[in-house]
Amino acid sequence: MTSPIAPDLPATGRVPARPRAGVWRRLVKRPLALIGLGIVAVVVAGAILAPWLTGYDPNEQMFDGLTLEGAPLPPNASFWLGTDLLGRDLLTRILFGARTSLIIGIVANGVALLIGTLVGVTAGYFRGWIGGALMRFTDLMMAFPALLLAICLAAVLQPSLWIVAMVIALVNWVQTARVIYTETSSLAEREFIDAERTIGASASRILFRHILPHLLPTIIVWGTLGISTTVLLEATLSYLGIGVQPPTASWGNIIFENQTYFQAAPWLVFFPGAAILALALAFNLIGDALRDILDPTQRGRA
Amino acid sequence: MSKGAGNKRTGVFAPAVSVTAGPVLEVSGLTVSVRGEDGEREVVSNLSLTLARGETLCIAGESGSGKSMTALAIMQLLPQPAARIESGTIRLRARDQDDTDRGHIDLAGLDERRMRRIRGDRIAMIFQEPMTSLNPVLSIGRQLVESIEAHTGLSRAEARRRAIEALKAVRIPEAESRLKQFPHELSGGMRQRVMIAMALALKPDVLIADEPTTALDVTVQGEVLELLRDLQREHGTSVILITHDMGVVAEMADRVVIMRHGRMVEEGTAADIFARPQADYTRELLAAVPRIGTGVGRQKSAEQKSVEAEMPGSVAVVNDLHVHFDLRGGFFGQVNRRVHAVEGISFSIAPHETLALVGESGCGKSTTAKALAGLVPYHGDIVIGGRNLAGLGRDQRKAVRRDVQMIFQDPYASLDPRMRVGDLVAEPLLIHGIASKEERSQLVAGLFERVGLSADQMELYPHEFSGGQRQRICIARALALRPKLIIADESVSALDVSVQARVLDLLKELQREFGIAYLFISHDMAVVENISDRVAVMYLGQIVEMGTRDQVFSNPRHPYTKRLIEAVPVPDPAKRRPRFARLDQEIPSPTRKIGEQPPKLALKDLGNGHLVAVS
Amino acid sequence: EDAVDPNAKPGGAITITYKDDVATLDPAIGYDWQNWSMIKSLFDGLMDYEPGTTNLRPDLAESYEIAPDGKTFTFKLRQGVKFHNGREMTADDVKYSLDRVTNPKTQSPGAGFFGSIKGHEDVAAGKAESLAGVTVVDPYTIKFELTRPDATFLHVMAINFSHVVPKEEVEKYGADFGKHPVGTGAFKFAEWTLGQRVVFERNPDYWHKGLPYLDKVSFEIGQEPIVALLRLQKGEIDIPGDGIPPAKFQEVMADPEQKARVVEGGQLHTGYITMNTTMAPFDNVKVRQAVNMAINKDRVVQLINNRAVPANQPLPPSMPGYDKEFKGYPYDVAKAKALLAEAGHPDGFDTQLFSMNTDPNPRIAQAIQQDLAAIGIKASVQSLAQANVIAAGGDKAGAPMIWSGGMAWIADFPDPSNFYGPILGCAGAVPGGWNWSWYCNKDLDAKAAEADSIVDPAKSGERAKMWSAIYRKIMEDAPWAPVFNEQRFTMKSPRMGGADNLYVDPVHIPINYDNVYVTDVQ
Amino acid sequence: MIAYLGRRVIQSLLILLGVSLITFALLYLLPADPVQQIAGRSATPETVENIRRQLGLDQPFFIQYWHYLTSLLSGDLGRSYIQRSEVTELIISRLPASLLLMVGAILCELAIGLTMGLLAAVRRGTATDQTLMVASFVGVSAPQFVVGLLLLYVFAVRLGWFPIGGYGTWRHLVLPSLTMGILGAGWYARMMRSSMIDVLRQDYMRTARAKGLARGAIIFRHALPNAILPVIAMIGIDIGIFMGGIVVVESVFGWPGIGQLAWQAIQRVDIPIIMGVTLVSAFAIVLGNLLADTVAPFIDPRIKLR
Ligand SMILES: Nc1ncnc2c1ncn2[C@@H]1O[C@H](COP(=O)(O)OP(=O)(O)OP(=O)(O)O)[C@@H](O)[C@H]1O
Ligand SMILES: Nc1ncnc2c1ncn2[C@@H]1O[C@H](COP(=O)(O)OP(=O)(O)OP(=O)(O)O)[C@@H](O)[C@H]1O
Ligand SMILES: [Mg+2]
Ligand SMILES: [Mg+2]
Repeated sequence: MTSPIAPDLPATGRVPARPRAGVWRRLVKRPLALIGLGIVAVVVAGAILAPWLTGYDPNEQMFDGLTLEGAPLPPNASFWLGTDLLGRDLLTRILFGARTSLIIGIVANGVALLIGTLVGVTAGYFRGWIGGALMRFTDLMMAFPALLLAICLAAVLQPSLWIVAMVIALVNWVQTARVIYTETSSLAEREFIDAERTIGASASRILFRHILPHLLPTIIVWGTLGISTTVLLEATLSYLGIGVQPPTASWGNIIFENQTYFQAAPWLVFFPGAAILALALAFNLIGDALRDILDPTQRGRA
Repeated sequence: MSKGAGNKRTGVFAPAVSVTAGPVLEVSGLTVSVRGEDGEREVVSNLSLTLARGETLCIAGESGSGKSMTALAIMQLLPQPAARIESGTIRLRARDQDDTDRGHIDLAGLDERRMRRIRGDRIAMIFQEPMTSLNPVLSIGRQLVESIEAHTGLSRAEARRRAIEALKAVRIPEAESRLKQFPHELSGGMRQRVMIAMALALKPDVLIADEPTTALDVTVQGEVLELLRDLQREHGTSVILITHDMGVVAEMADRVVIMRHGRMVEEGTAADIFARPQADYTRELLAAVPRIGTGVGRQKSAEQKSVEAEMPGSVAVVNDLHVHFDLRGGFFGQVNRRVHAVEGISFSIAPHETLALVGESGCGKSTTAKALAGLVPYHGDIVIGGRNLAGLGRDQRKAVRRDVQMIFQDPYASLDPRMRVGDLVAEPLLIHGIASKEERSQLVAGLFERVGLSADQMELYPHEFSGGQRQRICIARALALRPKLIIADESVSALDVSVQARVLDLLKELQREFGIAYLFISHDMAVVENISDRVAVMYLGQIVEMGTRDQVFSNPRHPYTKRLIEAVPVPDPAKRRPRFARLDQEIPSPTRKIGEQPPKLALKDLGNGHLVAVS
Repeated sequence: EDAVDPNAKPGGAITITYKDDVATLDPAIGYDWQNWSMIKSLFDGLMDYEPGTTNLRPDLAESYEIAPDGKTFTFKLRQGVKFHNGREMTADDVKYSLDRVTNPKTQSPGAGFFGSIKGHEDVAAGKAESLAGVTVVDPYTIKFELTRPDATFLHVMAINFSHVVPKEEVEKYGADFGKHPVGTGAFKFAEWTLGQRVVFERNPDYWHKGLPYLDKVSFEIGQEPIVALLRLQKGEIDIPGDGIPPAKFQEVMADPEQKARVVEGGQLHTGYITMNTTMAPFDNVKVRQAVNMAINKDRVVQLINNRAVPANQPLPPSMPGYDKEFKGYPYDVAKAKALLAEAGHPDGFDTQLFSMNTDPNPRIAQAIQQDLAAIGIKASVQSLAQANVIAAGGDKAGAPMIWSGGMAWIADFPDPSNFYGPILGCAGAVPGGWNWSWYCNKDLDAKAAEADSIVDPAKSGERAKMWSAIYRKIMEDAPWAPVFNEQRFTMKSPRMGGADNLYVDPVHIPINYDNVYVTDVQ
Repeated sequence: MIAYLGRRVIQSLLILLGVSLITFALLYLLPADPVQQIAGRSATPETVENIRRQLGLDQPFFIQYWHYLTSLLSGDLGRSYIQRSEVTELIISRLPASLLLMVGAILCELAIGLTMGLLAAVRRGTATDQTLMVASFVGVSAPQFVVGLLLLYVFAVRLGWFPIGGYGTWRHLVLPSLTMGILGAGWYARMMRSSMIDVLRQDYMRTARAKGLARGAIIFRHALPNAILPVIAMIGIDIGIFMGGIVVVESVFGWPGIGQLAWQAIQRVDIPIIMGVTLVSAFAIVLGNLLADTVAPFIDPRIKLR
């Protein structure tokens, strides 16, 4: 071949025609990852199909859902997971609550992770004033009481799911940014980054193609742990009035509303808690498997 | 090393100088396989070898032939989870106290706890990658002392003394204060010497040295080899020496094993192998060995000269280059000392020219290279293709950078471990927008073939290659852009001689075809003689002698140059030297207090551009 | 004077817990659930109530006289009453205390109660330092002149804000007097570890011989109600000041031993929904009436474990003026729908229901929400922190509906007027005010003033009737939907003694410290 | 080092200034009116206006902020609207308890989290690893209120090993620290496992094994210091996270810390207290980060203070 600029020095070689096994194909070969994917699928399906899965309305306060003294019912034949303090079916509420909690745990948490990673990577790689300014801004955000911001927003804005998602994204990126920053600044010192510079790689290429993949384990850890914390944080924010408002259910607010009753009516805390745990664990299983798959030195591990 | 240091050892091991019958180590039928993306692959097949007490066995052979894997298998340190021993036994002769009645221990089946007692104490190993083998957060003193403490009952102070001795033995300057330093504060060669000191400190029965001197300059290499011999003489240590350098093989080996494709192709005494090689591969290998003094003179063809005439001026001009590193110390961490890594050097490289930069470890060769590649801040002028690097904008600098490519000293550290090597080699093309996707992969496949790798390996990751193979990947990457200047920092030192010869030929060929200039950094004087047009000898950050190859090699004028040339081992067992010359003066250090300037050497022209420092 | 309980043994100490901090013990400032009755034990006013009842009686005053025009009150002070610092209390102290509480610099939330005293306006405006209408006749006589007849004046003389403080101590501690209170009360202040504990000691010089029984009362602060109950069950404390937490109520009532220690009583409390009468569609009385008929009050009461009784009028049953005959609006969904249709909203409308965010208020709001939905009103619940709800209510365009739970605290004093002025009268219908229905009926304001001018105690029955009529009229206009009157459930440790009504004292909440005792002292 | 610290201190002061300005502005914009809270239900409009004037809340924003800032510089945090006492005094009386809890919680979570992470990394892929993973997620997902009450119920009410809430001796400290620590421990365990796995496959770990060192020495001397670096950075961050959790834990255990103070102040728009607590916690966070950054080079000599 004779491209004028191309180095036509080496005889063009025979290119091996071997397809790369896709990440997805390797993922589904792992039993643990499969379990994780299964749980996520069940939760998503439950959220989407919620109206058809149980015979109840999530917000209907049923007369037979409470004892005469006003106590909720434990799990029984007609209410599989029991009822809540207003006599509503807990299973139905958990299914509908999945919609809110998935948006928070995945979208809001994801956006926070994204912002945190971008800020951390940029600040860690560009030393000069950009990095300094970004990190000082991060420090400011970290030192600033997020709850206060939430309360003020609550008072100013119309409460809605998307606002609480935005607030969570807004306050949760900070920690990620700092951790990613620390790691990026040590990665930036590695020799292979020098090597990339000498071939003229642009900063964005170095950041996204060479530094980011090395941050994956950290991102996975923060991302999966973030699911639980954001889902619970949503409840706090909703309590302060900036999130979903009653009677809309979310896993976090089911727990939050009922946590003082955990002795009198443990099912009200246990089931939504288990749902959060399962979701976070599922993502962790997937994340762990991904981490192994994307880490070439771990190939060969079953 | 002080004599009799071994007697102080409180362990039960009393050095028996007489060679008792029977091998110390016996490997039979060893097969090692690694699991890759597509199934298992044997990298060592049915290998058998024996090692007698006090013997030096050299393993040489093609890069990637499984030499390191064999060594790691003996240590039970194969990379996890990919590699495993498929079959075979590795038998180490037992000492009295070992709880076995058969007189030997099979390492292949040993549990980790008992293996631990053997590692370091009975079998020590020096690893191939010096940059990454030391723990970055522990001082080298700590790392030395702990291994001594782990296997002897010595007190901390005693162990420390022993550690200092070991450092002195590998000729680390200011050994005592070095104990407090951390690995990243040492040059590549120094780190390698620390590794050697660590292995030697315990005087093991068997020492496995995987390319122990690759990163060292010839003078230090000589000392290290001498040290190995001392150890052998005094303690009857058996040594497995893995090396590409046939000169080292000739100097050291009692017996030689030649490997290729995971199999042993030939075994014999050193004299036999060199004199009467049986296998074709061995013959090929020996033929490829560069020999000093026999380097074919490179007559410049008329054609080349005309190209030069067409392109007047130099590819790169370096004028009064200084690179300093500030060291912080004291309680408040203020700058109190400064490493004068490069102290005012000037040279120029013309198109079609190869300038070799030689000098001992730590003299500033890599630093010079990095300054040229724009990776460290410097003072002075660097002019590339007529443009001074200082005062260039970003885009211009990117354009200039395309013309200068660098092959790093440590191939592993300079490859992104998470990228496939095919993508890594294609990356420069991609960045500079050369060729379409399919064309690119064809080009890369072609590059792979040119450096002696198969196109199939494009799909693998850096860690799946042997040291030499990685080096070739780096070379392929640097060639991809067809730059005007390639800086090659110890680029062929990790290659076996046959591949080395092929790569050197390739480099020369490219130079002929495209007029690429090289800044070739090496301490292998034979290779330097083979490839270079001009040679610059560096010492403590300054150039002490510079001239054409012939001027420097046939008429070395500076004492340091002379010593370098003398120290080169000759690849002929018959010409083996009884002892390497020891340096008697302290090894100088480029580190000085703030404000203290190193003396500036003036260069005198002896005629025809042969410059020599006069002090 | 109260009789001394023959069964009571003096001595002993009790512990009471609270969740929230005790802010200040300055009687001119303290206005919290926690410090209200603590102040009552440290300080005294001219008037007080018989323990466990709402019956007024003189306290620091020995007797009083009301001029026939109802505008002059003369109090004769008890002699020999001493402040905790040993000095005798005189009429000068009473005057000083009232001058102080009305002075804007004091920033007293209670200054408004004294609006009927002559000269109040000048003091409030900062033009005078002293109330012109308060005169010290002699050290044991004090005379009040009012600008209008005020039937509530004797009650005002019983609330904390008019309690007597010694000038020298106030000046000594300045703004920190609230942390070093000195009064004439049954207990004297002993110790305050900020955020942890407040301790009172028996005042040996208390003018009422034989009282108090207890040597020491400790208040532990910052205790979660659930944990407080656990501690009570373990016998570590005597009274959980915040009551039995809803989460534990059933558990307690299911256990006969614990149930026996629960004292139930009424309290001066009404839970109601306000509807903003200036905001469409609640500016239409039919809509407001429809809301009144739509609420299933029994269900709401069931939700809070039957700890309340359904309400049909603003006044709680134990308040004078409560109209037993009045039936209010029945729970009638069909009729409510019809009313809505008449008002032009056959398909209902969208609105917002504000509520405070502490349990059980969001739950109650949701129950109301469901009831409203049944007649087509789609109310979105805004469950917010107290401060935000109060702010929304005080803004004319802020909140269409508010559920009052958690914020409309018990009456300041047991008089029907107390439920009118700030929360239903025109005076409260101002920005930042507490009349969240923005209901302003000038007629009723006049009627209220008329009722309050009936000062003669003999005519109190007549006055109560007048108030009943006022509240009846209010219910016709239906700015509120009264939902329930909360019952009080106080729980005590087994060793606590004293009449049950001391534990549900309508004025001393949670208990009357001065008159209870412990049974396990030797 | 001195220059570095000096620069960082100045930066920290600027951060604190920024925090104070933003907080003050947010509180100013807050539609809840503190005066309405102070004045109470029976206040007349004149009373409300009087109080507003007394507190200087009728002034324009920047004047108010300027007054706040100038008195702040003389160490005066103002006087609480609701509690009516010096904010400085209130905070000082509660700060020791919060600091103690923080120290206890950090110790707990480090002890639990690092052990779990270390064990999981070393036993990677085994049942131990899986169990620890689930445990760490339970710790992170469990609401602190429930965890606290559960611990209280089991260890204080049932077993009687610890007091039922309160403050004073070390026995009072155990359960609250544990409650806070369990959440953090989950994070630390995951972080630790992740970075430990990374470190375990470095070349220098092979060197350490080749020297025949004992397993303990390999893990604790060679792997741990390398793996702990990201964890150190985490401790700085943690202080911020604490400020969120401290409210719940302090209230469950009746712990007289600034969390409870802050919560009550927020409920009632007690601006001077909110400002004071915000500044104190911002100061703690800034200090924590500074400390983490300063300590890092002592653990990893490659890191230079910048
Ligand atoms: N972790 C790994 N996973 C998969 N393959 C590997 C791995 N490490 C090495 N290999 C392969 O094993 C083979 C033998 O490698 P080894 O390191 O023993 O070569 P060597 O003889 O030491 O070569 P050199 O002289 O270049 O160091 C090579 O083909 C290499 O590609
Ligand atoms: N980042 C750094 N900080 C401090 N000193 C450094 C740094 N990099 C290199 N040095 C010092 O600079 C000197 C020159 O190092 P350089 O790496 O250039 O040596 P070299 O000639 O390439 O040696 P070798 O053959 O061993 O690779 C050495 O003394 C080294 O310790
Ligand atoms: Mg090798
Ligand atoms: Mg070098």
